Amino acid sequence: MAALNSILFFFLSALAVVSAILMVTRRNIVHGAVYLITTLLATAGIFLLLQAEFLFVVQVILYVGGIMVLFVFVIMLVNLDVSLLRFQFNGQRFVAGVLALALSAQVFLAIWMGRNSLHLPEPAASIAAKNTEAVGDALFQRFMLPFEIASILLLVAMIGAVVMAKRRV
Amino acid sequence: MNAHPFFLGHVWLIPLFPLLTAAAMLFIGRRLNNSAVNALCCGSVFASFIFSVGAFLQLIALPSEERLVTSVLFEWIPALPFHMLNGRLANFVADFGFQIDPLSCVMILIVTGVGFLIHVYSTGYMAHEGGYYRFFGYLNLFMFSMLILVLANNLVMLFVGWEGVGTCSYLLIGFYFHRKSASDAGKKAFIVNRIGDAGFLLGIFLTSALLGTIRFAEIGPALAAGHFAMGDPLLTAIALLFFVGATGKSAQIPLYVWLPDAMEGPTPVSALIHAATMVTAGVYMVTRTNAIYQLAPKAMALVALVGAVTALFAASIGVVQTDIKKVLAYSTVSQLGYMFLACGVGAFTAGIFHLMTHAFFKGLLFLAAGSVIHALSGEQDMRKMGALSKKIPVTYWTMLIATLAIAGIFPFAGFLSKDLILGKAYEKDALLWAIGYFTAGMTAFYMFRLIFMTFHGTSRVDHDVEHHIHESPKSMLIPLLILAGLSIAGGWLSWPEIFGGNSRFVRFLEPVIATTQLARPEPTHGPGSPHGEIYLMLLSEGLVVLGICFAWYLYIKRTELPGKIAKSLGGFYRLVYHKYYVDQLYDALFVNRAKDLGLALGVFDTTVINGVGVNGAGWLTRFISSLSMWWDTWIVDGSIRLGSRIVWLFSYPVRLIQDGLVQSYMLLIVVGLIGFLGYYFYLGHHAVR
Amino acid sequence: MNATIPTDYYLWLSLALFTIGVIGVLTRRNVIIILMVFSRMWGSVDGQVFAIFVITDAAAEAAVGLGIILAFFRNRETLLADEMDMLKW
Amino acid sequence: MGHLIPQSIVPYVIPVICAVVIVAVLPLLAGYIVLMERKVMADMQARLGPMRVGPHGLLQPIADAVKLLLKEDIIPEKADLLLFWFAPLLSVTMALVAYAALPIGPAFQIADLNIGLLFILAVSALGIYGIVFGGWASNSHYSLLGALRSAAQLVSYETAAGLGLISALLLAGSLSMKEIVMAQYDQGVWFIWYVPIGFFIYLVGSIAETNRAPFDLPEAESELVAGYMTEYSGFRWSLYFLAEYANMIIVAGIATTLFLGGWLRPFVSFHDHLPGTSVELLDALPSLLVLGVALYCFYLAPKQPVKIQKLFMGAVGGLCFLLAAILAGALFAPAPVQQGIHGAFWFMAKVFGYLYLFLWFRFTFPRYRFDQLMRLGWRFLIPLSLVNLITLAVALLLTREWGWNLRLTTILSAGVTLGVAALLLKEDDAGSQMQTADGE
Repeated sequence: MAALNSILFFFLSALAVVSAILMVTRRNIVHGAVYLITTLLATAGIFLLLQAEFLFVVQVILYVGGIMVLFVFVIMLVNLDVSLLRFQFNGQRFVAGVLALALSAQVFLAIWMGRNSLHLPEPAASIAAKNTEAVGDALFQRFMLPFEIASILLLVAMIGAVVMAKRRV
Repeated sequence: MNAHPFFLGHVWLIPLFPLLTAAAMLFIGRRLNNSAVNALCCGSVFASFIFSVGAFLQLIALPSEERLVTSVLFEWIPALPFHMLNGRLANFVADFGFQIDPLSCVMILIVTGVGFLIHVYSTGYMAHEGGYYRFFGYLNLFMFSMLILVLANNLVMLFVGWEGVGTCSYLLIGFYFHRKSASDAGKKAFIVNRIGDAGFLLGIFLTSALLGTIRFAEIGPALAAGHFAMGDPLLTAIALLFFVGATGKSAQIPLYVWLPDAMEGPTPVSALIHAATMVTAGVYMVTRTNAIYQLAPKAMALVALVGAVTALFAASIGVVQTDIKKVLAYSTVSQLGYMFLACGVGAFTAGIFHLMTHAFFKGLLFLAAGSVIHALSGEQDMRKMGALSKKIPVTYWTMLIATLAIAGIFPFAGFLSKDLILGKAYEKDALLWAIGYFTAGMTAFYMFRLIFMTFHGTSRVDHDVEHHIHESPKSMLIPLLILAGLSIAGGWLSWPEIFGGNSRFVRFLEPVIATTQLARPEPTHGPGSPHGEIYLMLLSEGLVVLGICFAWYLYIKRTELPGKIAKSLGGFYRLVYHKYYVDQLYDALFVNRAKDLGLALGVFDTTVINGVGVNGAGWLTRFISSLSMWWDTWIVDGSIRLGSRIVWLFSYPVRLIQDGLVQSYMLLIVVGLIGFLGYYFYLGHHAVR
Repeated sequence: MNATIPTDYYLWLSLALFTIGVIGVLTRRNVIIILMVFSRMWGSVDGQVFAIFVITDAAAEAAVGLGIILAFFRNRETLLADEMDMLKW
Repeated sequence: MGHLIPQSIVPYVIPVICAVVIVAVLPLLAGYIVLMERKVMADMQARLGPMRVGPHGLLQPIADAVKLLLKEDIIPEKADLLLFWFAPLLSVTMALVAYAALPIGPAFQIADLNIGLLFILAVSALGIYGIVFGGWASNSHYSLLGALRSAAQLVSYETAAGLGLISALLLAGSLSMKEIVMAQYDQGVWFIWYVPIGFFIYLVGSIAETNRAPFDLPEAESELVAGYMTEYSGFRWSLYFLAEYANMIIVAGIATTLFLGGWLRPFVSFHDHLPGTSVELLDALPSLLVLGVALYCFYLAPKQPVKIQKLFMGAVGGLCFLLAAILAGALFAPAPVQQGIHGAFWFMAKVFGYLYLFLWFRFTFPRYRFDQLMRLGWRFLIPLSLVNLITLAVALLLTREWGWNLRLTTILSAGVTLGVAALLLKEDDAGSQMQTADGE
């Protein structure tokens, strides 16, 4: 069981990282989207491993089933063969790479230094069994205000997207 | 005010009706069809006529001494204190008020009655003209102004009406504005009237300054209170100034020149404005202010003289005119002269009486002439008429009645009024009587010359016109018939006492004539007795018949004679034919001089005002502003530019960072993040220590 | 169960994905890629309720971002981020 | 046997068996649904349909499958090979994965997830990628347009259908498929009677999600040849085909579970027993029905024209007879076995009933135009489902807090929703007229 979990975790992690790298480097956007979907699914799998089933479903429905469909849709709407022929990286790539690595090195250092103090609490059995209800309770009681704010954010985003896409600017 | 009976209390409605329809015509008339225009305009005038009749009936129901009803709607020009000539303080107040007394009552009856008939006539006469609604709009506006004029209770209100009728006269003379002669005639009428109006206005000022009031009802008491002597020079001046105004409006020497030209207007206009109503405004005004005149005998003498001379002078021009309307125009001038003669000899009631009868028969004459012109498709030259009596019989008979009336045949209206004047003149001065007497003969001559040339003899009508000769429509003929009836019977209102009458009309007007008149000196010579009056009448009848016979002889019997006479008279004929060259004289003396003045002023404007004043000022401004500009450009702007340049220089490196690319901003975010984290590491490091 | 997998492993995974995301955002020229990578960066954070909010946020961001891209593409016919420089000055 | 199988694998044995059964049977089932479709179409068009291959065309699906597998596999020259290969696979995989949470009977379920419904929805939503990537990878305009239409349509109707499902969820109070069915058992009534409008919304939404007529715009043959499948042929094409029919069964299964009582028999609260036994009267219904079919087959067998067909028909009758015997025998087996077998029967019967609705609609309604489709989804179904949800929530509140009768409150809720629907239709009518006037 433990071994299976470990194997699954490493497999999914590797899948996520590799497809993330591939996504960033692919010339063809559609391929990039495919790899991103793969990454997201791998992440979802990790959520499932953590017994966060609801999160898994949300990840799949919203990210993969919703947001990425939108992305793919837009990609196909605006797909330009011309852009495939152009160089895919911008002028600041070397500086940017170095800086990004520096940043990640810092974060690495931070995590390394604090790794021993980090551990997830053991989930209570009741929560593990009824994950969805637990999430729902948390959302609608403790995080009620953030939830409402998020819904307003979504509304604003929806209006903004409609305006952006509809008006001839 | 409300105590008065209905019509007397609502006298202000009389001018209101035409005003409303005039406004309607001028604002929305374009959208109305002709029958709607007819209904509105004739209807409104008829309503005024009904109210006038009502007012008249209610007025004569009052006792004779109470026949003065004033209704002030509001105080138009509020009280302004000023010093009178005698140093006392007085208030200048002009009411928007109406006054109805026998005089204005007679006037409104004439104006609305004759006006209504002429309106009806116009619906036929103008039926095929363009600008139908505009014509009726002007006509109604004229009715309004004229009614204001005769109903006004003070001089300023009267002046408003006075100017209003002048304006409408101008508009209607120039009704065919696309014809240059018409618009010129309109302007001429307007400008000539201005001269008279200036005198009138001055008269009003002087009245106000001298008497402290401009209300008619208060002038008499003011005169009485002022203890003015007979022949007071200021009163004489006022009377003369008023008379200047009257000569303008009523076409007397020397300002008569506009009236013949005014015949350019449509014939109903000539009938209504330039025969029946407006031109008599001068007579009305003199009568209205008779209290002043009676204290200024010299002015009265001048009025009488001018009237008499004008009568003779105009009649002599009328003798040789060939345009049918011009003949009638000079005849009008001549008859107006009679009226002033009457006023001048103190017979104001006689003048008004003649005014009324003249309105009937001269209105009829013009309308009949219009009917003739209508029948001849617009022909006005009498030399191209003749033998029309059978073709247009109604017109012929009505016109003949009017001619008999104006010629003074017993018992037509003209005879009664004219003989009343002549009788009074004879009482006053034999010379004036002689002029009037001779003029009466000439009047008979030229009027019958008109009749004979138009209706009798051989036809000289153009061939292509001859086929179209037709009697006018009923809407034109019915007014003719009504006016013919009035021309016969209108004078009987004042049936002379010597014929067993009671001079009711003159008695009716008596209260208006100031009672302040001093005892007149006994006439040096005059009829003295009823028999004398009879003799005078017979004498004038004789002359009139002679004139008619003479006309018949010249224009029916021996048609070649007039040409020979004209040739034998030579220079004198030309002088008369060209109206004594008065127009040319005025042109040379005043009009061209005014034009010269205008040109000179124009030159002055271009050279001095424009050249030195405007351009010089402009140059100066430019010069100063160029200096200012230099300062602005180099000192003010320069300092700002320097500042901005410095800011620009310092901002340039910062600007390089902000290149508009999202990704480089994000790079900067990353740099910032690195810095933050590094700082925290640094802090942590020290904290550990 | 999850005790068998040390907690920091999740963090290492997150860090890796985050780094890849940062590099992608900073270096790719295609705006859609950039937007996609953005989603990736935030997706690397754990925590249930928090994650849900993050996903919500990502949805909103994607909607608006794609709207902007569509509008931009209509006007400029390009998707390259370094040709979008209208924010300058 | 215990020593042959490691202990850690034991919990996975039965699910794996179930999965294998499903993957094996599903293509066959899809083939026979196609046969059913053709037969229904023929019946509605007053003709016979396939009759040659096997008696009454009973072997037609086999023949079709063989034909498809043997066809030449054409790949367009400029296609994106990776995705062209990957897309149909993705499609069919996701369709099959969704079966993991579908309870075909109380016993026959791969995994009873506590988020079962969401799982099915999530996974079946991924099937869209198969269509979109397939359409894009074909490098053909027809395909791309079909794919885009499909994506837009799916996103639009997923919302409405999901909101329709939530109305049933409110009544069930759980996301687990099994518990939803049990909730209907406990309440003794199918949820369709409580939320008919929710069922209607889901019906329309599910038709649109599976790209079936009258919402089959992604593959409208008169406009786009075959939509995203234009460039596919042979085996890949049959995979898409399989995925479509699998998805139809999925949505039918979901509708069955949520609205039609899942594996429960009709009149589930009717418990009269056969006299003298513990067998319930209504439980005898399945075996009797199948027995009728068997007898009909035996009746038809001698009438077949060819001897082999006579034999085959007889064999079919025998099979049905055997099935009837099993169903009857199950009556006397232990309760779990009995419920498992009968539940599977009822579940499949309801699924086929639901699919019959699909077929019926397909041959009844003309195809929508794309803007009409979008308007129906966004301006009618979504507002309607939101209103339905809110009124239903109010109804439940009234029931739980004030003790009103649930029947009454749900009827009130449905009435209010219908009123709003009428209003929406009227508005929509005006809106569409305005739009026509705009010429947009």
